[in-house]
Amino acid sequence: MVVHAVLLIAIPLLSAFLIPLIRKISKWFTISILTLNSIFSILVLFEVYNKGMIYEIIAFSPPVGIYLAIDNLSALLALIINVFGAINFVSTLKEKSFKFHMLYLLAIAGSTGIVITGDIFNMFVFFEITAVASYALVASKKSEKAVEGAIKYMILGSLGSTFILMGIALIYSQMKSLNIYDIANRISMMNENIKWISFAFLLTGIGVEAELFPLNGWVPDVYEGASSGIASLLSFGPSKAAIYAIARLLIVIFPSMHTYEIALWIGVATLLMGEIAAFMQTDAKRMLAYSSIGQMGLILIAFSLVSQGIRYSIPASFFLIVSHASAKSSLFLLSHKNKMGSALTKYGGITAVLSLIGMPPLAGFWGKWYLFLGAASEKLWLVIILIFFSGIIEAAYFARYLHRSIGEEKMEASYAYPMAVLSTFSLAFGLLPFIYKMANMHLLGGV
Amino acid sequence: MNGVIMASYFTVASLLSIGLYGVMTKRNLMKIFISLSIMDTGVNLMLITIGYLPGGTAPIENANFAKYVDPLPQALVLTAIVIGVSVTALALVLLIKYHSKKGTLEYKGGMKW
Amino acid sequence: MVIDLIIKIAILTGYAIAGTAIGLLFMGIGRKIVARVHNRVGPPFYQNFIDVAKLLSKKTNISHGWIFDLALLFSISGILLTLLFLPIGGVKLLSMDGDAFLVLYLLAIPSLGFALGAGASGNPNAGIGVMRALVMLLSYELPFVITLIALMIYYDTTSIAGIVESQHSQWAIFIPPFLLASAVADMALQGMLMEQPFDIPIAPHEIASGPMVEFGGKYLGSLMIYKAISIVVETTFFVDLFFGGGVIAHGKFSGIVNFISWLVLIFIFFTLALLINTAFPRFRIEQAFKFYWKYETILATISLIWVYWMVIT
Amino acid sequence: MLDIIIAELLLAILITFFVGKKLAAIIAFFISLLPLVALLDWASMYGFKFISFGIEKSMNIAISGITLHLAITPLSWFFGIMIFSLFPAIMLFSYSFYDKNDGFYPFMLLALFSSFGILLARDMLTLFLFWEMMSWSSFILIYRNKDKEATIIYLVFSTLSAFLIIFGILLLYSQNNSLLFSEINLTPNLETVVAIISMISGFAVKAALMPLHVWAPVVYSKSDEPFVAFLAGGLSKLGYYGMFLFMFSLPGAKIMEEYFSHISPNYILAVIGALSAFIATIIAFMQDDIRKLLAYSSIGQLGYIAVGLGIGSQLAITGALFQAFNHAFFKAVLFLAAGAVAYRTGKWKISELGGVAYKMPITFTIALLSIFTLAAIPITSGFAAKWLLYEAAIKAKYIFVAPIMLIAGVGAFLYSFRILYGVFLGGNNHPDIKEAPKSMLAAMFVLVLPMIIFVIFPGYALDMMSRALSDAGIASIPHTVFTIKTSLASYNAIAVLITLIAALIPAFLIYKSKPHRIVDFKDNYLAGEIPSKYENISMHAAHNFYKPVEDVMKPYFEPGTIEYYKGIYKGLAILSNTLRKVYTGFTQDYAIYVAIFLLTVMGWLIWL
Amino acid sequence: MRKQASVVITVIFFLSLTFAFYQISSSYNYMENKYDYTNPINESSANESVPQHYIKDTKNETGAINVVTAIVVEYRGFDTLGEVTVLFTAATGVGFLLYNLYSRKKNKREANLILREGSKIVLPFALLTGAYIFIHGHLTPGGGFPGGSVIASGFLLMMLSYPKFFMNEKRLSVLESLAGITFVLIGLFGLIFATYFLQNYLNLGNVGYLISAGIIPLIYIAVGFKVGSELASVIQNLKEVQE
Repeated sequence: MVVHAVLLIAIPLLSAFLIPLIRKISKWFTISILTLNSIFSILVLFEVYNKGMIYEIIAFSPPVGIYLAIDNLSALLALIINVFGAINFVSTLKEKSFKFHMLYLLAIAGSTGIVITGDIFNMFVFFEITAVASYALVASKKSEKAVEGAIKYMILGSLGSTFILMGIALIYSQMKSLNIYDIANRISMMNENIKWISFAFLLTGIGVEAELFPLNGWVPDVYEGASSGIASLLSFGPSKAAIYAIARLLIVIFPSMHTYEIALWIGVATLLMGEIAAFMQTDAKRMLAYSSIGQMGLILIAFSLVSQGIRYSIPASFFLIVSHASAKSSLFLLSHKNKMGSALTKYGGITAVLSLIGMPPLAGFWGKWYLFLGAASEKLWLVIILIFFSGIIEAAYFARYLHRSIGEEKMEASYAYPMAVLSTFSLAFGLLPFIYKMANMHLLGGV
Repeated sequence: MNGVIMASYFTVASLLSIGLYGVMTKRNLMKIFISLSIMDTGVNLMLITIGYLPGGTAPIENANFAKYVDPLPQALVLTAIVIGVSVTALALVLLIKYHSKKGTLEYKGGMKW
Repeated sequence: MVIDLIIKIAILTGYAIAGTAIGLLFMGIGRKIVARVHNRVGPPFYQNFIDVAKLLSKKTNISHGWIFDLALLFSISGILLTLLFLPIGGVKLLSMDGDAFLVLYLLAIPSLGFALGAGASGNPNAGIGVMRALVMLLSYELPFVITLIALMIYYDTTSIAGIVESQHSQWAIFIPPFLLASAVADMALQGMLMEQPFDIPIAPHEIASGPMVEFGGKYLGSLMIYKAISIVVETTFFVDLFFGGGVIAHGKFSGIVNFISWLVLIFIFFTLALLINTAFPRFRIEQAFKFYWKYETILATISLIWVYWMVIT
Repeated sequence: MLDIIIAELLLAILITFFVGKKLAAIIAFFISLLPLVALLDWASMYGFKFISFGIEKSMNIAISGITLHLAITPLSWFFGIMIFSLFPAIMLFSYSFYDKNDGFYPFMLLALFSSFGILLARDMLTLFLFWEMMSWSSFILIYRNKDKEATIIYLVFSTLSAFLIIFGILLLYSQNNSLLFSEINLTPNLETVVAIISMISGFAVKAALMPLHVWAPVVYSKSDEPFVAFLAGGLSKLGYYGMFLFMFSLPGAKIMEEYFSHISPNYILAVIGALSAFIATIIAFMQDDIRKLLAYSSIGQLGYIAVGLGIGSQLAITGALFQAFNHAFFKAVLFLAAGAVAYRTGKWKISELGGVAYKMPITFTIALLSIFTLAAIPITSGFAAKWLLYEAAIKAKYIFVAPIMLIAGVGAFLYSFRILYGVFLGGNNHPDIKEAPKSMLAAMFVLVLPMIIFVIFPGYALDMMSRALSDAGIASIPHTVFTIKTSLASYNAIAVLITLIAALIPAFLIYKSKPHRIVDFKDNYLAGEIPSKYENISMHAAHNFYKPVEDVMKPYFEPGTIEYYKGIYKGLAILSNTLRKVYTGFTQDYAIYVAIFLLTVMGWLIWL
Repeated sequence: MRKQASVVITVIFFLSLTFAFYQISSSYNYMENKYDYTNPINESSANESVPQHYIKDTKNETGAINVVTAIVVEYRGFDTLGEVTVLFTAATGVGFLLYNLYSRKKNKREANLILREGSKIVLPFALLTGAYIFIHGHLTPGGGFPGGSVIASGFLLMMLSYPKFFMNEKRLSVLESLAGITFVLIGLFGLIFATYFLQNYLNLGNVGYLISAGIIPLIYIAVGFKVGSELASVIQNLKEVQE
């Protein structure tokens, strides 16, 4: 069977356009479309697993046209975004407005688009879809905090998207092309200074979405303000897509020692800042938000360790992304009431926390393990020690969090079940053997 | 280097700087969004400038002209403008919501740390 | 083979009986000496034999249950065991089968049993007494152990018999650091014998006779026997360590000579302890503890380092 | 066969997660026998044969692109026997201890499974993987008890331990490019030494060695006894197993001595061990909570093992293993006994307990035997172990280690008596309790058996240990069944035993010579006042028992180690509270950050 | 403090932008350069830059005269789909967020006569012009977006002049949806009838005539309707919350 990856985007867009016509059943329609999309994303993943990278041309072959380029990580992320999106949707079932469902679908479609597109301007467009949908979704909760968070998100996000566009313009001024692979192949022809300036603009712009320090001022407020389901969506959707976009930027377009180094230290700064700031948080969602920042830093560190070949870097980021997406989204769902009355939520929460801390055989362990191996092979002992330090802090506040969440009170089933299911993904990805082969494949045009 | 291009680049740099300055200093949320729009405009202008060719004309088949400007940036700008409009529309809605909750558009600090 | 064994058992039995007798005798003489220092007449020197016989023949004995009885069994058997593991007058007895550490730990058996019994009696005074006794044990052990280790390092053996043998040519006391060490150990001996100033665990004026408050009849009698043998054991331990077990002669009749010199030495140190006892007031338990862990330990450590320096150069 | 055992273990973990309490306990008990069966089967490689199923001695499992190498070695066999004997007994004990199945059995079995994995691991990743699995399964067991401090401190220290270990692994890996133990060549250079030290510290966390011990008293005193019995008896041994592996099986200790010519970290380890033994002992008898007392006692007793490893001579290592072996059993028994007492009385404070011995005589007897071993009363195997260590210290002329260690041994009497007096004797505060349930008694009895056996035959234990040491290239010390000989002295267990029995004869004669009358507990002499039978006065002096020593020693133990960790915590809190002020909440500031970030990245890259 | 810092940062930012533009201008290699495309997927343009390709081959490949339109709808049609979606998302978001803020107050000020009557006259022309613009997108400057905007501006005019002017929101959204669905379906038909998503499967027709350029006019009509209705609904939504 030929899998058309474009359906991953086309179907949710089509159904988002369709929803106003069928308002009454929009909930069930959305959930079935999400399920369908999840199945597609699984098919795409297997396609990538069996055949390697997928290129799917849209209308015209690049560089004059656009193509979708799906490597192992984007297949994984597409899977995560769609499958988690479907599961997480259960927690938002109480929302009656069909517009909410449209926005939800669009956010999913946009995030998927970011990761599977092979065109840098197209990526920008999908960034905007995701961002606009997220702004609206964040503000959808009827509270002052939500609006404030959304406004902050919007200001920084718009600034970021301006910078992205600026970077794209600078690249285009030199390369006369927008195709990522094409740019990557001819990057050496580029004027050095413009290359770095455009890299800086792109990194800054995408970094805002990817929650990098110090571009992440919006993160805690948004996660605190948004409702649990949306916070969960943000944690596995846009932010993961953005960090993957940075990986493409870093590894595919601008591979150089300097960019790796800069990414490494930004990653370390993000990690430390996030974890240290999370340490004294009293609000659960805010703490989780800071912890998310830290995890994003960890993922960025993993990407930046690529200079010795992808032997460790890509598997590390692969597992870290899975672990963080599944664990953090389930913890955000848990933060709805923060009570682990039933066994389901209790063990779900523990699994998530353990995966984040990096306990085997959960996905988080493999992520950290490869990360450490990569860092050790480059003899970055200082980085390793800093990661240890942040890991200990993480353990401290997560233990406190776990203790605080003890309670007899039970969460609604609409939160408890998705939460438990989401957290099991970190276990499943840690145990399934074929994942490793998946993790070890090459990035698009990457080293 | 063409004078038009130079002037255009100067405008771009000015617009971006003004916008950035506005975002960095203004407390009024409306003004911040206006600043962002200014920046957006700056980038759009920059795209156009990049595609500009001295003596070129609009890229529509025309027997009288042999020199066309780069069509791609124009297409990009079209997209960018629409995106800018959308974001602005949503921003206005958020500001309305903010105003209806707080009664002001001056941001005096809220959630922090 | 069998005859050897029988002879050995006979010797051991003899030593056990002799040890008991000597101990009781010493106690009697001790009481006399103390009385004389106090300018009293004092009881006859055989008074303790009479006491023991009287106590053991008492008709009604009050017990507080089977754990209480352990005190009797443990105190007598434990102290006898210890006695037999010490070389006496250069005769090695069983001490080749054990060493100084064993003796240190064996000394704890009777006291632990005793403490069990006292605890089982349910009398709070007994509990307090036991506590004090144990703290006292902890106190004097530290300096004592350090001097012991100094000896062990110097002679490169941990066996008491080995230490005694090594001192055939020269007693440890004549080596300068061990002079200091022996002074420390003698104060530790004072604590072991529970004489003043370290008699707070059993001081009758303080806590209604302390641990043995509930013991009567055969129990108290057995405790007296225990006390008697422990006097012999503890002074012998000291003499073995610093005076070569009193060994002065080698060759024919050396056994009897050495036995006598041993007897004289342990008597001297017992008397010394008694004299100190009469001359000093009583330490409170924490004072005793501080005394041992501060001054005594510092002195002992000096001697240990001195010895270590001598050994490595 | 081995894969079947592993599969059964995993299956049982799943099943016990869902079934009811009684069934879970029964399944857990039988499943926990499996590793023991495997170990007994493997015993044939030591020359003796109990059973023979022909279970493979090595096995490789491929998971997530990584091969886990498992194989049995003599050393892990020894540790395995020690640790896996505990599990069935603990499961037996918990049969009546718990009244519902709320996660104890599955995670206990998981801990069992991961301990099995740790012992069989032949490469560093496998070791670490199972190590972490054990960490978190025990974490969940602690978390069950809903104590805040224990939850946090255990997870933090587990993470610390994991990171120290993985740091060492990474250092070794970057040098050798292999994770297999058999392919690691240690060379005396800085990185190797740092790796070994880091790993030793990592394992020392689990081994509760000072100053990394602070989690132990908290966790031990806030968890269920059956689990703590495993924690103190088994988990801490695994920490020492790890140390042993990297110090002697891989010659880490030798490398360190080669690298540091003057004062080797090995010596420092010995000093730390001795200080740990000493300080923990002092702190132990100041405790009022019996679990805390036992926890500190554990720390102290485990310190001896560190001394043995630090001295590193054949004598010392044997002593260390012997001590580990003893400690596994007697500490497990003591915790179980404390659990049994608590099961009946519901109390932990020594000052509130008392007089239990008369109501629970079997528990008392079993506890008494273990306390004798704990206090190293001669003829018990506890004495043999400590004796070896003392001998080793004297022989190595460790003049600081030896006295500290010895006085810690004396200190053990003090807290041993504290337990005996405070819990079992003294006042009769619990007139209406019953003897512990039969399953508990059986569990404790099973665990006390090895102690009884090795009382008379320390030689057998030494046989086992010298075989365990054979692959580390350490010769066994000369011994027969009854006697142990060193170059300094010898110890003859049978002579002591026979003489003791002989000496008991006169004592028994005196005891039997006159009849005695057993009187009521309250019928005693209280400074002239005779309390009547029903007068309710406290007959218990266990409160502030060692007050004089406490008063003297307290100033020297202030502030405690935990205060320093709290200081670190406070420092971190201040850091956190300062650093997060970066997030001012003003988008203007955030925009400035964005601009600065942009310009910095730009400038940096153009500059380079 | 913040102000001074901002000034410094702005100046540095300005300078670095100037630097960047100087670099661009100094390495001015506009369109004359031949690029060696190494992309294995690339089939069409062997030795020319992308803009060159557009200018040379648009007519043959898409049948559109307006190269920008061809790029927007055909070459980079996926972008346009995204763009439409962004607008759609924003419109949805506006409707969604303002849902419970509506306050339909009656006493709104009437506009003056000139505006009222003028807008009545202008509206049909606006609609017509808009339709013209998007229908002729492939031939003349303009296209779906400008056309849609013009239509929306006509409605804006009506709203300004008649406070009670009210468009049926449901119908608007149906229109919006249908237009969007058309766009995606045209793309999907490309997948079915041709090989790729959004690929042209219709006859290119007579280049330069209205009925030509395959799917381009269709898409642009859809886009025009969509943009027009979306902007109108956004404006209406925003209007309705005014206090």
